[in-house]
Amino acid sequence: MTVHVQREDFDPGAEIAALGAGRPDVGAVASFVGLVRAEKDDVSAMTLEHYPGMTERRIAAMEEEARRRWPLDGVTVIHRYGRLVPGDRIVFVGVASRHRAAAFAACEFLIDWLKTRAPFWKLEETTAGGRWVEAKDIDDARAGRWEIEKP
Amino acid sequence: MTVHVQREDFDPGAEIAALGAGRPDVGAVASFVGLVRAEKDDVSAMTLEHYPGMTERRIAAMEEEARRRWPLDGVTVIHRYGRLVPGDRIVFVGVASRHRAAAFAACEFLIDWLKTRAPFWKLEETTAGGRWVEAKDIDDARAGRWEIEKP
Amino acid sequence: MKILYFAWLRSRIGVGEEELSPPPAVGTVGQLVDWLKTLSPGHAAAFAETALVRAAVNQDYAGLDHPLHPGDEVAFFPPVTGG
Amino acid sequence: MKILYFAWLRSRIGVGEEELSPPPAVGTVGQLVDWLKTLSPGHAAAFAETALVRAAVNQDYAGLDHPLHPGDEVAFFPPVTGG
Repeated sequence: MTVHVQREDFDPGAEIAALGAGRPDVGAVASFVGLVRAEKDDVSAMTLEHYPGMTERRIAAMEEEARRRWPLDGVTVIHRYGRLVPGDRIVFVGVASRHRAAAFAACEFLIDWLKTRAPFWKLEETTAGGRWVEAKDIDDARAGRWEIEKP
Repeated sequence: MTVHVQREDFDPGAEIAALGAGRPDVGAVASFVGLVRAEKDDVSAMTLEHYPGMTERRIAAMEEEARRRWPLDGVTVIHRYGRLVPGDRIVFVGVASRHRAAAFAACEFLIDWLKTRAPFWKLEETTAGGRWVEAKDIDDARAGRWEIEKP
Repeated sequence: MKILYFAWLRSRIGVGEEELSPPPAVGTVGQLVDWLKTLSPGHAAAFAETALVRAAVNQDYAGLDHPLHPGDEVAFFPPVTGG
Repeated sequence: MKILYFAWLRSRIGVGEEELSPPPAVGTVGQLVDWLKTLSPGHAAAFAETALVRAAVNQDYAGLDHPLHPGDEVAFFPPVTGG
């Protein structure tokens, strides 16, 4: 189990190779790479802020949850923070398993959680200055439900 | 759209990078790497035979089918043939999309098809000589249904 | 008690972290929010719309009714926008 | 008509490919199988258990009742075991 929350870029190929290396029982490695999209014309870059300590702990807890749910041989999660521009890699999830269905399910489970529950916040750089990105599911956000989550 | 049926190894990291390169609209790259498992003690290697021509055409047809089903920005499929040993990479599927759910669904769709319908056959090298691997779903195989498939 | 603020809550309050000693009557996250609002106009602005604020106690997500103890690390932030 | 064999069908028949001209009565994949069985003991052995044989016509999977035309490429093989 490997969790990295880091400023630096990462190498998806090296991470995938590491998940299979020296483990002849591993038949399947499913992975996901998230990239910064150039969604809005006036956004030239973004800065990703996170909650050091909590981020790593919550990701580790979700990895444990994934291992409880599926038979996994290896899990790697990398999430970057700091300043990023469109096209930059932002997040990696890789899962190794004997079974490809388990590898896919766990990989999607982890990236879904990272995208919606991991303590990261995006500050967009616009021509008019910094702008905090609002959560997509604004109805959810406005519903006033404070997060209660027991991973 | 890229389809390679080749004897040579491939580089998952380079393929993932190529799927996102120069496309700032791509936010998600889901991928799968299949490895040769050391499943049986007496199997030291295998040779993968395929049907040249049909393999490429059927994979291309499945890619088109995947593009009809999901909004995809890029698809790469690589399948090796020839002699492989446990730990070797055997197959790669990478899918780029704006939407991670589409990327995952199309990636799993394509690898499921490759594993169950692509015209490849495994000859295992055992201490007692060559042994053709039987299809896993032997009930299906014995049911006598000849393949009819219109992708 | 260590209090952390992230994203626009930090901008409005002006600091990312402060060490505070709430009065004994503050026993839950919700009571802490009510007390923090009284500290400064920046705090009041940050917590004006509590529906847009999330909390964590000791680095785990927590609701308004979550109990607090001296020495807890409490964080406030907007809905997350990661990945 | 070009006929291809793969995996253990090739081993039993002894060649991977042959150019054959079936009699006019052979109009479907199933009829072709019945005719091929008569060509040699190897062919008979390869097609002994037709439930374990799959076919493709012009590089697309085809059933026993698929019609055949002169110039078609017809392939026979066991259930696939790829990936």
